[in-house]
Amino acid sequence: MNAAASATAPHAPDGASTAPADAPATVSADGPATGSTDGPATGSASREPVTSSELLSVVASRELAGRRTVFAGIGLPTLATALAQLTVAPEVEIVYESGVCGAHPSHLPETIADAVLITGAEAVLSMPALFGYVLQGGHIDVGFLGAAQIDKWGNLNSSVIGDRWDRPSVRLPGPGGAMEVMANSREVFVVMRRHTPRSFTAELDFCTSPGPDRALAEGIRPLGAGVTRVITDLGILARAGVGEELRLVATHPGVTAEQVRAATGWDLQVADALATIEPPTASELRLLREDVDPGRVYLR
Amino acid sequence: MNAAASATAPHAPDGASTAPADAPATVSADGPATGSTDGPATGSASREPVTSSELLSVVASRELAGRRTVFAGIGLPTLATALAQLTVAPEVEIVYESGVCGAHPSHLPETIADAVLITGAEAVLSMPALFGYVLQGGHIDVGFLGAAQIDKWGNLNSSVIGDRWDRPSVRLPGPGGAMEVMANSREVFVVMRRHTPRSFTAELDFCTSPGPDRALAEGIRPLGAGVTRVITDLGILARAGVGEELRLVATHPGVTAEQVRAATGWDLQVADALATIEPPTASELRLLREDVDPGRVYLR
Amino acid sequence: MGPDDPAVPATAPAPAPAARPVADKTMTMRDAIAAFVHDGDTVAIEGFTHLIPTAAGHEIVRQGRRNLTVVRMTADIVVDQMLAGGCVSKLVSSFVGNSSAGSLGELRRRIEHALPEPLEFEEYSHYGMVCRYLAGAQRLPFYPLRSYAGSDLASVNDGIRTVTSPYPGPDGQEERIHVVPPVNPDVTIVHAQRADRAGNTQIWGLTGVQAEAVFAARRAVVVVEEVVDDEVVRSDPNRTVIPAHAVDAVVACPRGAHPSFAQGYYDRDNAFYRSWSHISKDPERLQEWMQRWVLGTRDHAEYVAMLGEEHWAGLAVGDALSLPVNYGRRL
Amino acid sequence: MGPDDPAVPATAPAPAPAARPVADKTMTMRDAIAAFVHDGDTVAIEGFTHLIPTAAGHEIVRQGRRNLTVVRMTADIVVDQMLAGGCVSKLVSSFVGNSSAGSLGELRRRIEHALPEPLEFEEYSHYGMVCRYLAGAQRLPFYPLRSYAGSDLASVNDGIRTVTSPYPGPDGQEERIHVVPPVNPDVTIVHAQRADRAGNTQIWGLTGVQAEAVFAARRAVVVVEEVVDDEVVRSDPNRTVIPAHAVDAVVACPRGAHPSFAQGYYDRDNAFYRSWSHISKDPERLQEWMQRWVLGTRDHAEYVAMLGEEHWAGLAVGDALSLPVNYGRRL
Repeated sequence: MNAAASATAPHAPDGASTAPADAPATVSADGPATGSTDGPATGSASREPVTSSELLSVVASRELAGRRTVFAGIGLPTLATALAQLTVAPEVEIVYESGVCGAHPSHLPETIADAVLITGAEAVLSMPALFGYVLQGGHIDVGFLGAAQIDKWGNLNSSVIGDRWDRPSVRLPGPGGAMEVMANSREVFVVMRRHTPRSFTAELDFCTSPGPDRALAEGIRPLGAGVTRVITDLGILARAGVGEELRLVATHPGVTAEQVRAATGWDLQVADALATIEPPTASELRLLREDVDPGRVYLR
Repeated sequence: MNAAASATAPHAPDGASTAPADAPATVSADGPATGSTDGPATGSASREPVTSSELLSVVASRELAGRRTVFAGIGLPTLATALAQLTVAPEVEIVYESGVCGAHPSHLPETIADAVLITGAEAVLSMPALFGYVLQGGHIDVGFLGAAQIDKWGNLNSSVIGDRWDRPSVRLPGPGGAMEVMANSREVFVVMRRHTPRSFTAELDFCTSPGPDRALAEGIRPLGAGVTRVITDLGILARAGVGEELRLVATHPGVTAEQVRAATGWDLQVADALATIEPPTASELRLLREDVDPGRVYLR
Repeated sequence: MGPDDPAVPATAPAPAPAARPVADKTMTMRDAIAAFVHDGDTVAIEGFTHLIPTAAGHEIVRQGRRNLTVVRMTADIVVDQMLAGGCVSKLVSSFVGNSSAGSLGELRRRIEHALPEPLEFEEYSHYGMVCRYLAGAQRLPFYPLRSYAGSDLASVNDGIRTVTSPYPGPDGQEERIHVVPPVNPDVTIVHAQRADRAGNTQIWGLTGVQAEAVFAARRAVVVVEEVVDDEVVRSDPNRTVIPAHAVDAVVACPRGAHPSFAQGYYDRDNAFYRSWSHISKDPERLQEWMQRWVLGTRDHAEYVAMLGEEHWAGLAVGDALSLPVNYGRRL
Repeated sequence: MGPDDPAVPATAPAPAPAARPVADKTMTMRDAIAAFVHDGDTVAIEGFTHLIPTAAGHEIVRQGRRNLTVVRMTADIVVDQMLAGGCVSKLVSSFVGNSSAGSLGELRRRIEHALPEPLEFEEYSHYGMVCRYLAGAQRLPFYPLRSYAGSDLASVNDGIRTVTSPYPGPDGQEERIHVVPPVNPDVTIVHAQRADRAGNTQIWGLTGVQAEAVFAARRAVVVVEEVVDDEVVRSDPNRTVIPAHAVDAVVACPRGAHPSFAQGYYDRDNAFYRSWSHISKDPERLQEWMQRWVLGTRDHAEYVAMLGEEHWAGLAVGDALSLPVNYGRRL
């Protein structure tokens, strides 16, 4: 908890594992959810066309409304969280896997362990404290993860491509802390730059970071809801929690449901009220380009 | 390990739980073990009669020869260790239950948490590190303990006097960290100011801190040998480890084995080669009175 | 590295995003206790000899809380006072005594004679308590430790159990180890030297089990000698023992750890510790003391004033400053 | 407290006992690796992105150690170099990659193609590795954690098992939890900003799992940017992450963490990280690199010199000093 207003809500885990069932905050079906009154990007700072990185950052940032603690890596999740701090979630805090809480960097960080994240930070925790007390302790609202493959239950593969774990065709970096983020965050957002049937697959080559459905099949209930949002270059998939598949709930302007289904390796369900994602507003783009990443380190 | 010379000896636990079987270092049977060539106290600083506290401190200090890490409370164990640093064990280090390692206090500390132990110390550890990594991790050679009652196996009671734990006639402070010191130190020294049948008892009212024999009866083998030395106002009891009773191995000058047996609540075994404890030397007394505790805070 | 390696364009330094707004969690002691400590709650009060949150305990007495379960490794003077205040029906502890200075009169009457009423007591060893906080902080169902084998404590405390390791022991045989259950207090109260308004809490000297006790709790109140500017905390992030997101209230209460000490702020009042055994031995005298020093004071500032400046001068400490370390700045 | 309480004579301040002699554990890197790393040993090398003991890894390569089991959470460039040096037959890790900058060529060849020979690989998650060190440091037979349920990792790693809690779960039913076994390396090597000659080691910025890795080990080598006077360490005992009694050797090796960084000393060499994916992709180029920068240098000082002052100037950092805290002095 980092807001006085939340003083009456428990901050320790209490076994609840349901994700908010509300619709993504970024879609235009029910009008813009960002509270912004300006229209699509037209301002001077936003004359350049919107890049894919910008699009994904903006869409992800809107999904952080109401969240307080985010476990994120460097790159799009950091941009999204920084933008959310300036728009829909002023008090949201990033906790980095390296142990940094409340960073106030002088420069845009290049890694989760960048020296500029440490100097001027509010706290730096050891690994046992970070993983044990903060993450497993249940203090993270949203964990951001990426993966080489995702299936319809939100299970993730970041280990190997190929049939055999011990002799893969491609050895990927492996679990890192992703398994812990999945098991212990209230919910997980996945950002995938390219929505393809190879990455959105019916069957993972290897399940590195299982969602709660797989855990429950072993009789173990994790804290969180698993993946609740997948944000891609085509649209947004969502699920509320245990027992639900990822469904297509929104597409970017000009993208059809059939396009997304064709780019998905399983028989993707589509929400009845499929929405169109509101494009980045001029204000969002200005903040992203001028305040968050003016050097265009990650917006390339 | 805090000496370069010991670099080849493992410092992590390896399951060994035998205590040194050598005789106490303080007895005169085989000549003085302190290497001191001066005789009994006769110097100017040592004209006053030897007090019981001084006697116990000196005897305990000699037992620390060859030891490196001591887990000790304030009082006689601290005096004994400080004297040992000046005599038989120059590199011995006290680790305090409060988490202080390598203290360099400006004043004699009054508690294990005294502010003067912290200022200028080499390290201050959290409780999880102190109890988990240092103590349970197996880094302590000798733990000093006291108790209200001790039995012939070196089991200790510091909880209650009376038949019922939940309605005792006297409620004592309880286990504190004594149980952990007993289970995890290589060996334990007990200093008892008064050797009486009530405290040296055939049956404890309550076993707070069990020696390894009781643990083994439950099928669990602790790291250490349990109590290997009991130093009292009458003499020294010793045992080598699992399966052995405490035996009387030495008495203070003028004390007979029968006196000690009469002051002991069980049928105390007496070593064949019962020794007489060498009285404090002039050098030991001078160091104790002039360097270790000149304010006579604990030597009263 | 070196001219033969492919050059990668250096990323240009970029100004950081604007600082996010900081939540202000500062409250008065009265408001914090009113908001976060309720009748029947499980209240952890930690601080191992150092930084004992006495002033918070006194405010709990002033507000007349009842039926509390107090969790505290070293149940010492503040617990005896809360018992005397009638606040506590159950105690979970590993050491019940007035430090090394003597006895706790009220506690002993409650346990030895059930006077004025029985006290439910759950006893662990120090490390057992540490492990309960560790399990609570880490959301574990149990925590293993190498204590309790052969101890009578396990026979009077059903919370102490065993687990068989799924790995063979050093001798190739099955290995059993004792475990303790997690503790998740409704609220943990700790005292610290300083925090910022958001709750980033810095402690030096003995840090005990404070971080674990806070992380194990549903809510946490941090009482501090001083609330400092954000920049003070941020000049040394490794000094932050408890991060803001684990803290619900920050209470400025100078000298609030008396008679214990705050490293670098004031020394331990050893004379008071010694006197407590006498005060608490006689129930009437104890109640007079409570009336005068706790119920008779509006808040801790009054208690501090009543002790008098001369008394505080005797506990004053000089300076021994840490040498700075360089966190570095990107050029 | 107050005039109505029994006065207890204040104990007179007494000078402290003479300081005990301090063991000097400083050694050269060459001597430390020769003494503490042997063929076939299990060697933990920790440092999470920050303070990676690269220079120690290079010296292991120079001395031609063989059949090592390397334990390291983030198996990154230093591991790829030790693999290329032919030192490693088994790897225990939770992340095998060149940070976020790309791939480890040698590691991928070993795993994907068994070239030039197979690599035994034991894989855990980050927290699984942390817990293995925690179990090792605490001499526990296992450590429980809430990971692995439903993961395929458990099916390819027999070390990941489950235990049934002896307490009922939140739903009143039996609760199972995964556990990992302890790791007790023959030697742990870490890099730190500074230590005193006895081994009291101070780290700031990211402290990772260094303390646990050291306490879990049979022996420990601490490599530091500088060996400092005892007084520097003692001015701030809370900064000591590893106490002397857990350390066997102290090696002064400035810039020994390159290409990683030492907070306050030098910055991360991001360009080198990016270049490594290219260097290591081609086995011949990799061996040339090893020949030139590791086998072709006598020690780390030569490696540092070969990089050149201009290179180091690009990694220089400015000052951002911590504000001091007062530890207090008895008056």
